[in-house]
Amino acid sequence: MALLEVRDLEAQYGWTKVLHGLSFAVEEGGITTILGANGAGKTTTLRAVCGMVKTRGEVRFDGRAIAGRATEDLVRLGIAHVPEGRGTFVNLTVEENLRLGAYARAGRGSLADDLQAAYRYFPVLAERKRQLAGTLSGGEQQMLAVARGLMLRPKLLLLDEPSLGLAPLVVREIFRIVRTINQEQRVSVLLVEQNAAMALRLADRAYLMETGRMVMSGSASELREHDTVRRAYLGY
Amino acid sequence: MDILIQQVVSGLATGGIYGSVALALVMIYEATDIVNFAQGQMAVVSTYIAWSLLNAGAPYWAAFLATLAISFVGGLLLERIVIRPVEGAPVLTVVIVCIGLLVILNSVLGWIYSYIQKPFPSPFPDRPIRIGNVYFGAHDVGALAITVLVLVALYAFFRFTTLGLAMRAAAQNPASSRLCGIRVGWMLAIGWGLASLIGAVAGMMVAPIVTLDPNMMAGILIYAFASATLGGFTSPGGAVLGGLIVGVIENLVGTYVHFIGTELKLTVALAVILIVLLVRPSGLFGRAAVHRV
Amino acid sequence: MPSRALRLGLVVVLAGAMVLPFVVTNFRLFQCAQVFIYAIALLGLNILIGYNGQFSLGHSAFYALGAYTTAIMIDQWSVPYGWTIPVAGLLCLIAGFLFGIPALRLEGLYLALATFALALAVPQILKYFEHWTGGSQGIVLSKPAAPKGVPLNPDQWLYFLTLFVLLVLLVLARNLLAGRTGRAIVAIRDNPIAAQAMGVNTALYKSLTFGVSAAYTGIAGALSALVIAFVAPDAFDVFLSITFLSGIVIGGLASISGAIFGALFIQFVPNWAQDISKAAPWAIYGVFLIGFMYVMPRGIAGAVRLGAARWWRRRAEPS
Amino acid sequence: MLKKVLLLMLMTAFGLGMLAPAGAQTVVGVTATEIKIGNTNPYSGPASAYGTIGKVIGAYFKKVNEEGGVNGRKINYITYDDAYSPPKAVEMVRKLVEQDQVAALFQTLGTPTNSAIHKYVNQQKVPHLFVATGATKWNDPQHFPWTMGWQPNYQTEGKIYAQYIMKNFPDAKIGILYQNDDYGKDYRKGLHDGLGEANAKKMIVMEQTYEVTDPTIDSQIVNLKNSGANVFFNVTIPKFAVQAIKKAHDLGWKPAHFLNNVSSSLATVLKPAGVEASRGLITALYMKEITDPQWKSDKGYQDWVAFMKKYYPEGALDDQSNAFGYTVAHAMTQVLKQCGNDLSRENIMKQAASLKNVEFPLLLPGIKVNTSPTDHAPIEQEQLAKFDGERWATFGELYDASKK
Amino acid sequence: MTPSSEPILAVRDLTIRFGGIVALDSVGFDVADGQIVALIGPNGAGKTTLFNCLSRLYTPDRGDVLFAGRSILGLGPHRIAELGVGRTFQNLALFPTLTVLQNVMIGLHSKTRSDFLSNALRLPWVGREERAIRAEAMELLDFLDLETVAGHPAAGLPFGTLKRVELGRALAGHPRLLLVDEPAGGLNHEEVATLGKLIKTIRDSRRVTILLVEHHMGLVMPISDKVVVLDFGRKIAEGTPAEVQRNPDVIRAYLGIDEGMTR
Repeated sequence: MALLEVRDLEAQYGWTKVLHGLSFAVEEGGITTILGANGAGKTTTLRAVCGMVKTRGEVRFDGRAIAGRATEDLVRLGIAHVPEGRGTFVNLTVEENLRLGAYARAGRGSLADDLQAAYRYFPVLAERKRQLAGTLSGGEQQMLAVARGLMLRPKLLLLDEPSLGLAPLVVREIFRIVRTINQEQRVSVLLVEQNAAMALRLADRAYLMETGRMVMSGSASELREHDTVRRAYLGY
Repeated sequence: MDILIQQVVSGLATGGIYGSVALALVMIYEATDIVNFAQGQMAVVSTYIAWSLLNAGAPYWAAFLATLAISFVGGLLLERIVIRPVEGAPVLTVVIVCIGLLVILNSVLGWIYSYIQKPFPSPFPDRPIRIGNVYFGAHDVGALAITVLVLVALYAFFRFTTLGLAMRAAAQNPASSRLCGIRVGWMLAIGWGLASLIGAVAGMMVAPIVTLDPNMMAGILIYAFASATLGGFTSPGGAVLGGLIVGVIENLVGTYVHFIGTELKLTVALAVILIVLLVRPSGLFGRAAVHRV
Repeated sequence: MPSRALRLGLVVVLAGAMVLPFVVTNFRLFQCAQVFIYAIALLGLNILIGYNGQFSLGHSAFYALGAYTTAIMIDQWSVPYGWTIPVAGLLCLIAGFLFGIPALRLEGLYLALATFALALAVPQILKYFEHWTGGSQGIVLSKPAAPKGVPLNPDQWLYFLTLFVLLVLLVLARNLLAGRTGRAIVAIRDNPIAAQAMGVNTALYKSLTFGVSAAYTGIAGALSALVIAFVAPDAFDVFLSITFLSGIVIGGLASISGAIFGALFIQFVPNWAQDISKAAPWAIYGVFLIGFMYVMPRGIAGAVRLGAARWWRRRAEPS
Repeated sequence: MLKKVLLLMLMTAFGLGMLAPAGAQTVVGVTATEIKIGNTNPYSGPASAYGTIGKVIGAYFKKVNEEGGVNGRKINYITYDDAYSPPKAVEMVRKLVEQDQVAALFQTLGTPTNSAIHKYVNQQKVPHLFVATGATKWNDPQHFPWTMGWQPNYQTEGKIYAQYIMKNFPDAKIGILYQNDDYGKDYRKGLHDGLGEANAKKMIVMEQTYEVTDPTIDSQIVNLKNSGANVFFNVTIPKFAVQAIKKAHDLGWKPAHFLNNVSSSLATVLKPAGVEASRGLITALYMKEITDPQWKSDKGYQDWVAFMKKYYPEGALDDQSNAFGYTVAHAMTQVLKQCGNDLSRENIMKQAASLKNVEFPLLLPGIKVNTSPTDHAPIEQEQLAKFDGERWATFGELYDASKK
Repeated sequence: MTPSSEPILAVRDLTIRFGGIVALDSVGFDVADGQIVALIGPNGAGKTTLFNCLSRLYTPDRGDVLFAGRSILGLGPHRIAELGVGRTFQNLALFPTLTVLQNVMIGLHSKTRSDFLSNALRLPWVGREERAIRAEAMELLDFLDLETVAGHPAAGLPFGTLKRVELGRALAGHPRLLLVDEPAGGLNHEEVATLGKLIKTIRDSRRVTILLVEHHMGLVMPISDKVVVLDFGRKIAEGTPAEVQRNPDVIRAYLGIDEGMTR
């Protein structure tokens, strides 16, 4: 069953239309990735799902229509969005950042347990928990951003370019953790990524996006074998 | 020596006033990221509310608490009604709206209550405390204590409560806060409510000293700005300390630097602040903004 | 934006401005001169805040410096008034530049508050140097008459004088902002570090911009001393700075026409406010302030620009 | 292209300038049924507390009009907001003179604002009557024949205290606290002049100033006390007067305390400062202090209260400004009455300058208004009074500045 | 391409501390004229800090930076562009309210000279200079395929496009040395290949030496003449791409054990 289902989604910034009737789905428990060239509208798609831009079309989450609802309400339904550029609170400590991640689910489950879990996935954060987030390196900030998303105990995790600006080793580390999380916590993941090789290896389902439309979809391995994708995204 | 101590003491008393208003300013800056020029005027409104309650025969502390409650709700509503339409507009637009609010409140108060100053009671004894040759106004001491109390309460609130944390987050990074499920608009409104509440405390502590009139806070607000700047706009404790420092410096300069005397005392106080800022551009206790390239 | 329509509009406005002095009363001319003066001051402030991103709540200080320069030169040394205007401008340029140097270290809020302190200190300082400034009594001047042979009464003459100065300064500002310097000024506002990396000497540019801005405001102050024929410390309190700030925000930040819209606002809206209610004119004024910001959060110039863009869009693609 | 157009327009402009109308009339602002009187007051801005004067005057003229007006004419009272700003005052006064064409200006308020229009109104030859400020310069008929003051000026009052001090405290050590503006400095100068150079040097041990924007004046009082002064000349506006009285008391400083007339209100100064602290204060009065219980049954006071209730119900009954405006409006009405049917500006000025021993209901008994072409200071008498814990008890003789 | 004997850029013993953390620890390397040199390393290794030292935004505690044989540490940051060092920024540092064209025109700031006075008076030569600036900026936009967005404000364009605008802006100053910080961010494989070609073209046709910070090995390896690897503020390797890829320290700290090439 699809956890997230998007049909005919349109969105615009000012006078420029960015999404032109987009449809896709994220399976429950799976990892879905959206590939696409620079400027294809991938980031906008995630923002549209979260109610951060004005949209038209249908978005269903967990069987409920959610299009047009406020971002903060969607978060309460269990959608955690780790935005491009990470969106850390640079003037708050690492632990405060994590506590904020759990803000919308206040009451459900123990905060301490979740902090423990986050620190287990990302041991480096435990070392830095009293430090201001602004003093972390890029990789650590990305980990913090993912960890903050996890604190929500989300059903769906939206990851926007987690590899951006990160060293290969760190990218692999983060992807490894995302997979672990997906398996251990049964969190579904929607991943937008330039690093197609990594993304396709991680995901079980993939979409290819061009100028605001989905032009191809299939299982990750299917796309990996596809000529166009190979040439443009994988380079062999 | 006595006069030095007496001047320091009276400087601390005046500085306590500056500090309490500065605290409200810093508070709203922390919680909403704007400097509210109407802050002082809101405090005056609160004080008039207290005055009306007292005049209607309410006992002091009942009126005090009622005023705090009314001020909190009032600040909250002001944000929701007046500020909300310009949420997301350029900072200066919000500043102008605050100035508009300032003149409206001032004018309406004058209209309702007239500009005649009104005596306002102090909850503390009238008789000064005398130690040696130095006199402490009982009200001054009490007011300072209450300011410190508010400060501690605030610190605890922002440091240890989830709501306090969420408010700080909302002010710093609204977009990310939304992604954490924080209702940013309401956080701002609560910030206004709290600042208004602190302003009410400041107003009720100031009014017995300077008497109540619609322009009561005009002069004080200037010093409060100076204090908050000196202490650092991001540090509530710094604001209070900044107030005390400004109060004392001003008195000592006025007393001991004769060619300046009292005529240029404000100018000197401002110059001191300017110098401090040049050495520490974010004030004594302020946090430097994080810059990343 | 079609520049032909714009130019035509400009010519019409200018023609109107030329004929105006002969069809309206002297009092109205006096008001117009005030508007021109405010427009000059706002233009200066807008260059600093709108274009360069440096906040100032202290421009009443430069306005005062300009006004007192003119007043003292005329009153104490009997200098012909015409000379005092460039001197006031120059003096404010230097003062602004010098103030701009320490201001470099301050950002946003702190700069605003440092300049606020300047505005607060100025009336006190003016009173302190009583020998020059006449203390709190101020200095009374004579209203300058038109030069011999020019058949204009003093109000008409001052109208043309202020209009002329405004036009010159408008053109200079437009030129400045349109070229290499203007781009650098805006670049500093948008991203100071990148501007530096492009070779912009941000320290120098910021200080110079501060100076230019102060010079504009100082010239406005000098003209106001002539038009009001009186200076006193009370005329230059921090409220004036706040009025200027309101003027540029209402008029429209980072726009040249915004200075004129803003000047019209700060000159006339308080008058309307008191026509509506004498009981609480400030309340009405406040409502105007807030109302304008609600309807036009980017100022009048911003709204005009948006409106024009919409109109052209609609005309361009009739659907 | 643009330049040519500009040049052409300039030339036409100058051409038109030749045709500009010239000439003026003499009887302005008067019709068969009304006379226009202009006023500016600070209804907004930092000095808006004084705005009530402009309002109570309006209320009084309304009363006059309801009672039939003056010599059959209604008073059309036009008042504008000057926000206590000199430029705004110039604008508004020009509007009154040029646009509204008022017959006379009356009770324009404030020293800086009136200074700004002083020259203009005299050039325009518009009566500029009973200006609401205590500065001395309004009484200068030789240079400014169209301007006339109203209340006793601050310098005179300072002199009164000086004389009293010299007589009663030959060994006085005087400490002065004054507001750092023309108001404070006038008082200070009056005291200095009254003492004479030698005495002033000997007696004055400390002078302290404050700014109207200062929140408190504690520091100044501490210094004054410490100077060893046994006479305290307190030149402060009500807000600071309360603080000064209280603080001196709190510090256990008990000098002979002279409080300027500006802050003589029982309700808003002495009572808030504390009756005990205020006992023994000395001030100079020319009006009945309306919150002083001794006037409760005074007819003038009762009439005023009745007037307030009927015509200006929102006005505060403990605000001396409302009594002030009421009284000065009386005087204006008196001038207009004296004018008869000749309401030319010249005659208005002439009549204003020929008030002879006129008494008004809220002036202290015995205080008479006198003017002449060489005397543009209507009220020059004052009487000292001491606060006895309940009321201002006048004592000594009436002091008359015009007789010195 | 024969690199001249004297390096155009020489970094000597560069050390900088922030608080207690040593961000750069005695780093030294040369960049020969006409080379493309890549600077790689984990996040937080000090690559951007090094860039900031080179463009004088930071002042090192120890060491020296020689550009064309001359120390630049005594110069203010704005003088660096005049000397002929251009740069781009990792997280974009464009002027958002200005158009793409204006952004690039500002890149010419260091090569032009009209000032406050001459601009305000619009002296005749200022007009000529202004036209020249515009023409050159347009030419650059053409070169970078950006002419369609010339009039668009920088804010709101896609990340990858903005990266190219930054490149154009940096090139406008006619740099002899170009510091490029993560140009491949937000690009897919095909786009990265194009970018690689572009960088080479820039080097060859504009005679610019290039120092590159990049994580994308697909970009770095094919085009670099030399690769310098930083880790925890120290240089751990330096050499040709092939040498560096084989270096065990580099693999451990940065590339990871397997599939070093993919990214």
